[in-house]
Amino acid sequence: MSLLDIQNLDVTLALPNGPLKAVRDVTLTLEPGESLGIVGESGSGKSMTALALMRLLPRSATCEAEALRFDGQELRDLGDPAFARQIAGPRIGMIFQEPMTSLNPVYTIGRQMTEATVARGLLSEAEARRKAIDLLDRVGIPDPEGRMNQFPHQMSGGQRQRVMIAMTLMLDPELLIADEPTTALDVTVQAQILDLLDDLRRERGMGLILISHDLAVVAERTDRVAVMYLGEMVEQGTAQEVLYHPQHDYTKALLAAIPRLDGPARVPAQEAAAPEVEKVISATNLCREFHSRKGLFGPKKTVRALDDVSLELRRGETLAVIGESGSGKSTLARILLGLDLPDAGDVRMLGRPVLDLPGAERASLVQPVFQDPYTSLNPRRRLSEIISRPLVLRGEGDSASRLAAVKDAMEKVRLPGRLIHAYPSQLSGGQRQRVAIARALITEPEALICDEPTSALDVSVQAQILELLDDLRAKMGLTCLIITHDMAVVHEIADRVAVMYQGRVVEEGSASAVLDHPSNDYTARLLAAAPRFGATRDLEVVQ
Amino acid sequence: MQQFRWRHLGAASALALATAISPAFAGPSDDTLRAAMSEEILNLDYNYTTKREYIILAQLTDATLFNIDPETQEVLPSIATSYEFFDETTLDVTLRDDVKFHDGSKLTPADVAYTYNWIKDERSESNAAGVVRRWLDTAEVTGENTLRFHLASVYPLVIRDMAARIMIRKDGTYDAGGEVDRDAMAQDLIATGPYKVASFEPGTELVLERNEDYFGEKPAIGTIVVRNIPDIGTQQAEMMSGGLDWMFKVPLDLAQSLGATPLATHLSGNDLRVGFLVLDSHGYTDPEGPLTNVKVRQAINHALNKPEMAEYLIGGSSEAIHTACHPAQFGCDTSVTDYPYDPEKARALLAEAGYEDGFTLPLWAYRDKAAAEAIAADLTAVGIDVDLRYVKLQSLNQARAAREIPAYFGTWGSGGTADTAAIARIHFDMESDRNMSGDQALADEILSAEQTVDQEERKEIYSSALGKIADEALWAPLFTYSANYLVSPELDFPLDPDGLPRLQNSSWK
Amino acid sequence: MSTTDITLTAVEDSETTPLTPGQIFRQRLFGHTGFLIGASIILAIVVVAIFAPLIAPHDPYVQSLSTRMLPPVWSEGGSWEHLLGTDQNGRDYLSRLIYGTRVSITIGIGAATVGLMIGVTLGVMAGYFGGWIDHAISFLLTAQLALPGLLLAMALVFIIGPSIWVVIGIVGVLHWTYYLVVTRAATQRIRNLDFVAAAKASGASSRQIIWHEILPNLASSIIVIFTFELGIAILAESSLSFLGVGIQPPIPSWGLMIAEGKQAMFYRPWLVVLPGICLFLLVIGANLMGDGLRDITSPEGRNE
Amino acid sequence: MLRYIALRAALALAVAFTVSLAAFLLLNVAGDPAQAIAGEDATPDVIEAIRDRYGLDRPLPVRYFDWLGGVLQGDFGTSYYWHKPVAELVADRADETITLALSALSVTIIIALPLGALAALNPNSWIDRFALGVAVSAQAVPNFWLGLIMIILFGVMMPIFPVSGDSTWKHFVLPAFVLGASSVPAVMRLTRTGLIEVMGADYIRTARSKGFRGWPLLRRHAMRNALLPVISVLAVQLGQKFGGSVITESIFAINGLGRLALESILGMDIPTVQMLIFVFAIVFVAMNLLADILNAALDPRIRIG
Repeated sequence: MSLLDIQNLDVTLALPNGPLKAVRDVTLTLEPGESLGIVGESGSGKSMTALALMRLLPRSATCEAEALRFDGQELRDLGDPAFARQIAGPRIGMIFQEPMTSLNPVYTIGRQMTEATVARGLLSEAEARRKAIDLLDRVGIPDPEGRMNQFPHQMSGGQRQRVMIAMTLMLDPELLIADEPTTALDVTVQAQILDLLDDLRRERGMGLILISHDLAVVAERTDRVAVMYLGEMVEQGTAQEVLYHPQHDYTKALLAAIPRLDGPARVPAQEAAAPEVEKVISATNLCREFHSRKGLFGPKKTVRALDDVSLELRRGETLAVIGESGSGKSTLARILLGLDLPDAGDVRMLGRPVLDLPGAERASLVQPVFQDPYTSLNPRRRLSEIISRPLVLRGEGDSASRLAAVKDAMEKVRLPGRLIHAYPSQLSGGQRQRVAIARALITEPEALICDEPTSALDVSVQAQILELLDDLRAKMGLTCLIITHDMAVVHEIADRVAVMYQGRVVEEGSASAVLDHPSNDYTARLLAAAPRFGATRDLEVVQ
Repeated sequence: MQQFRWRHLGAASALALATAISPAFAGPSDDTLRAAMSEEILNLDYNYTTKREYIILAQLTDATLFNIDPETQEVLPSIATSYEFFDETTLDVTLRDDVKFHDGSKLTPADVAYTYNWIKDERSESNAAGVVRRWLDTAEVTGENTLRFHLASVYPLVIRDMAARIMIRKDGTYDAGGEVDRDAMAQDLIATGPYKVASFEPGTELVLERNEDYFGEKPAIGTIVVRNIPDIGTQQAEMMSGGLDWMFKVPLDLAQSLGATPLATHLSGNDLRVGFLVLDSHGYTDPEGPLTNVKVRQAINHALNKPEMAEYLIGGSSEAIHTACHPAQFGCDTSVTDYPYDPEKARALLAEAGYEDGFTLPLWAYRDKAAAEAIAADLTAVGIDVDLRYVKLQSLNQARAAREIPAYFGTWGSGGTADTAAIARIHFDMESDRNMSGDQALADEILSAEQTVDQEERKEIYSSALGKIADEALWAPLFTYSANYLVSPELDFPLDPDGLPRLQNSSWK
Repeated sequence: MSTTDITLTAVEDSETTPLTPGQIFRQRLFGHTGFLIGASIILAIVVVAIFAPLIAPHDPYVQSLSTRMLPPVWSEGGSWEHLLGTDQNGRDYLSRLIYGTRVSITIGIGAATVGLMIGVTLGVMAGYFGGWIDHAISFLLTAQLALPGLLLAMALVFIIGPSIWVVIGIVGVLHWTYYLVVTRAATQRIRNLDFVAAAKASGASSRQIIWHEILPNLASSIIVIFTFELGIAILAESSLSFLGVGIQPPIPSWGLMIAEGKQAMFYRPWLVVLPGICLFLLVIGANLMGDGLRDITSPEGRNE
Repeated sequence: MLRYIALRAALALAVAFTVSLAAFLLLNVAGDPAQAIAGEDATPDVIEAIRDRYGLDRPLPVRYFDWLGGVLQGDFGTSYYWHKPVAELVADRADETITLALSALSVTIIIALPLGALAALNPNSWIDRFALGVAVSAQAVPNFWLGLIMIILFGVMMPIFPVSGDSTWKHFVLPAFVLGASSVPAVMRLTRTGLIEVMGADYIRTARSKGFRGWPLLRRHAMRNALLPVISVLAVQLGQKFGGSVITESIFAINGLGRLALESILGMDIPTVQMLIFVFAIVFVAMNLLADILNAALDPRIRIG
């Protein structure tokens, strides 16, 4: 008898402008101890399915199903209090995407871990505390005893996710649902959490549902994979079947869109980087420190964001800067753009120090493209105003010439003309990022500095944007500096790469050299965490 | 939890709603008269205060050398039995021998001499200093219960001042041991009057008890409690719920309405206070201004419907006046020119003066808002566009001192003295900023009326001076005030013609 | 990189483009009952204020002392001549109430605008530049809250003289703190967003950024505060007039009318109750509008 | 911690001195103190007597620095009316204002917190509409008008409560209600939005996934987070209420700091006004500091950082 048996599940959301069927006729089964991956882009209804099972849907949502059986018991017969007492927690556990906000900020870890078991009278206070410490140790939290009376904000994202897992295991559930558990974490931490989940599943013979938007990551770690698109279950099968001979066109397109290390290599722009090639931007011995106060009354704390960083961006090349959160790559980008001043060292654009460049002139040399499409465009302005703003600031041309320039830029970034008077709130994430690029190009800058331009986008949309950047670079001879945390993206588009770790450049060189035989072990760990489709799951780290 | 501790403290007090209490009944049952005053009572020593409330309290706590009969204006004996002018500038006074202070000590001529000499002394800074310095040289004890006053100049109102202004204190009260303490009697007053201070909480409540060994006729009521209640609305509520027996300075409408109910009786006695407009005839604010033209001033007088204002806005015994003094004051000659209410004549006069389409007149006022608005409306009706500036008293006085005011609605109570000198001098003396006519001859004439003791001569001087004021229309006299009181039905409170409330004469019905 | 034949962009270009923010705003505006009630009350009062001379049965300034303090028509002694009776100077009470709308509305709008000018400028300056400017402005904020409004009002009325403009100025100067606090926080949030960094990168000066990028995004929250301040300013004027340092007679102001009626409130309660109800209606209208606007402009909206 | 408090204390003093200087200038401009003290029927010589008794004829800077010198030695001068040290005057009247402030605050809490919580827990229900109705109408009622109506209703028609004075606790019921009611809307709205926000937070979803529902969920997880913003607003409002409400205290004849402020301003009692402003500034800043400390006590993110 299957652990979980969902037949024809429908979830409809009552939105202001009419009802929306988020989940359409989904059928799903899971055997005890089996792990199932559910993959889909945002809006595909993958999370809704899990929330429907756990009765955590928002107030305005309604859900019907022919069958919702768990371990043979029909869940729909249970009233809400009965479901809360018997199922939610002891039988089915769930962990969520945002570790930063999933723990109650005002209570200690210890209290949040033990309260469920003690409230249900399963364990006494002391027993619960001992169990919590064991579980924390099992999930890899150093000094679990000390952590018990710490608060969530004193731990990193990865540690908090581990605490979430330990907390759910306190009630020994038979099924664990993980809703995009690692999306918000760094690549290296991501791998560790997924491995931990897999080990715990085998150890406890627990069912596991792993929901993610990243097909590659899921396929490597689950027995079966289901692909969802616009609320429907378009494909279901073993990981091997789905990865190597997908049936549904959407799955094929999805697979093609994922950047991967073993994909076709990039044709380098020009092999021989002649020494006298012009340096568009050169930065030497940059240092930058930030001072922050720990708490209202705590002592001052200084963080060294950049520690003696030197870097050059040569005309026509695409330089990738890779590093995890806290490596200082964004601070570097802001300094190169002239938005922030370094404590030490200097930045030169085409040989001239950035300090003496007036704003308007600097704008024609370098332009930014930012990560989050939702905050990079002024919500109160129309597209035409946004894209033409740099020209207005430079006082160049009149309204007619500017309109023409806007239309031209929109074509370059493949945006439909009719959107010229639209507002950002009417565009999708991908379209907004294209507007940001159009804005950057309108002044024909020498170089573009893109701070993680695609990491906030869905995989399919990311592929289009990377392809667009590559075309523009080829057609306009554009020089690009792209900041990313994904080695596969580096492989696909970069000529040269610089690896940053804790404010220092630990490795620099041509993309092919660094990717094939990394000299620094941090780079190696980054490479290992990036997905490779060719190999099977038991891939060793190339040393 | 810790931070909610102070919440429980407050909750207890707010939650107990149920118990109904019966209001503490004043009145005959406990022989206590509860009076309300909106002004805060802060200092019991009338030598160092001026406000009307303090005059009323001084009637209860203090006795003076003489008393003036409010009906006949005749001098009556009080602490002093008799007086005699040895010559024009020497006055001999004989005292009673049985007057005791509230602390039981016997009053001696030395106390009286000390009090007068102290007030005259530079160091006193007493509010009564101005009055005493005008006529006193020195006071000396001449016998076991007689003393002699050496006067610096001839002054007709010496006895009147002694009766109304100077309160007798024990010898050495203010400068015992050489160290000056002007507030010696502010809180625990020791005086000779019919009531003595039982307890005093400044700004809240004053309790007076009958002085059993008072030399004069003992008052009927045993205890008087004076409560400070600033808000007239709240005073009404207390009166209606029986918490009060006596209210004064009551607005007319309120007095009439509450008086009509069985809860209180409305009494209205006359008051020496008069209301008037002072016009800048000299042209301090604008040398060629309209007010310098007598016709304009006369037009203003004609424009004002004084009888209606007196009857409807002030009510009680208030009546329209045309003299720069209160008709009940000695020397106030009511035969001077009058400008009866005649808007047509007012417009004609304005036209003659060349102001057919009128002019703007900033008019300042600090009390009786209804009357001020009525004046403004009457003037507007004849074409004078009034910019009414209704401000606090001190702001008006400051602006007047800075000569910024062309016309203001003023009132004067003459401190209860029924003599034209008490109003004429201050308003027409050359140094006073209330004098907007700047007429030196008029000032000298008025001053001369205070330098002779011959009442007939004083009368003639005042008639000619007041005649000139009326002819020149330096003022626009308006009306006399009426004092409105609200008393509890059980209280019998006699009213005197000089408008001064004498609580000591009240009794239960 | 091989591009598959299925162009995924098809998902992107769906024909039905969603509504513009303006359309959404209007749609939710007319759907919000609270806002509609409030707006209709305010509209009615503004109409009364504008057409006061036509509506009012008598000239509010004409006095007749002989017919003063008449009760309203429904209680004995009242006459149809003066529907709501007459005041202390015999002026028609209903006309004064009607003309009172003019005072309250002008003061409400005027003071709220003055407050807006001061509060928003300081708020944006403090939020955008931070540093010592922020400290100086928060010092000013604390000092303003500590200074009793009554004192300022009394002094200004005396120095400049009592006109409606002075009262508007006083009430405005006393009520800019709410604007400051909200705009400062919003500016600090917007200042760190990427589109401001992009504008800076394209050479925009601070002034241009504030004017072009930040202020438009503050517009909705400023409108919400303005409607609330409208109510607060009207109450403030009535309190000042109640204490005698606000509107000067003979101009009819509801606060002043309550103060004048206070003395005879036990026998002629309508002198206090009627202006109170007018004040209450006007301010509740402004508050309902403010609440409605806030629900509509706040991202999650009220019904989610 | 101490550094932070020292900074706040310095701010309080700086504000107190600036505002007292402003008040000194405003008062002297708005009228002549000697005239105010002398009263209506004072003859010029009486006014002169008062003027030199209090040294009011000296130039403004001299008078201010003379006062300032006194303050530095802790002597705030004597009141022109009460003839006793101002510090003593303020101290006597402080207890009435504190009692009024605390009971007004408890009225606000008793009405606003439950109403706000109920409105948040069942949005768009009749309770929610009712709560909004109360907030909107309470905000629209002029303070002084409510006071008068209370006097008419409870003072005279149904004499349950005394109408004026401040001797027994019963005297504080009506004024506390009037003063408390005026701050109900702000606190209720804050509680409501605070609780709605918290109920939508991720950690509440986590708690629900562990089987917590209804009251235990509210008590164990939502309550403390939702109360954080409310606590600081209440502390600031208490600060304002300690300043005494000018109107409520004069209508109900409560001998508090509010009424003292009104009378000393109208009566030009300059030393009292300056002392009051000093007290208001310091109390106000102290209440803000208390709000910060309470927040730190309740929220580890602020305390430990």
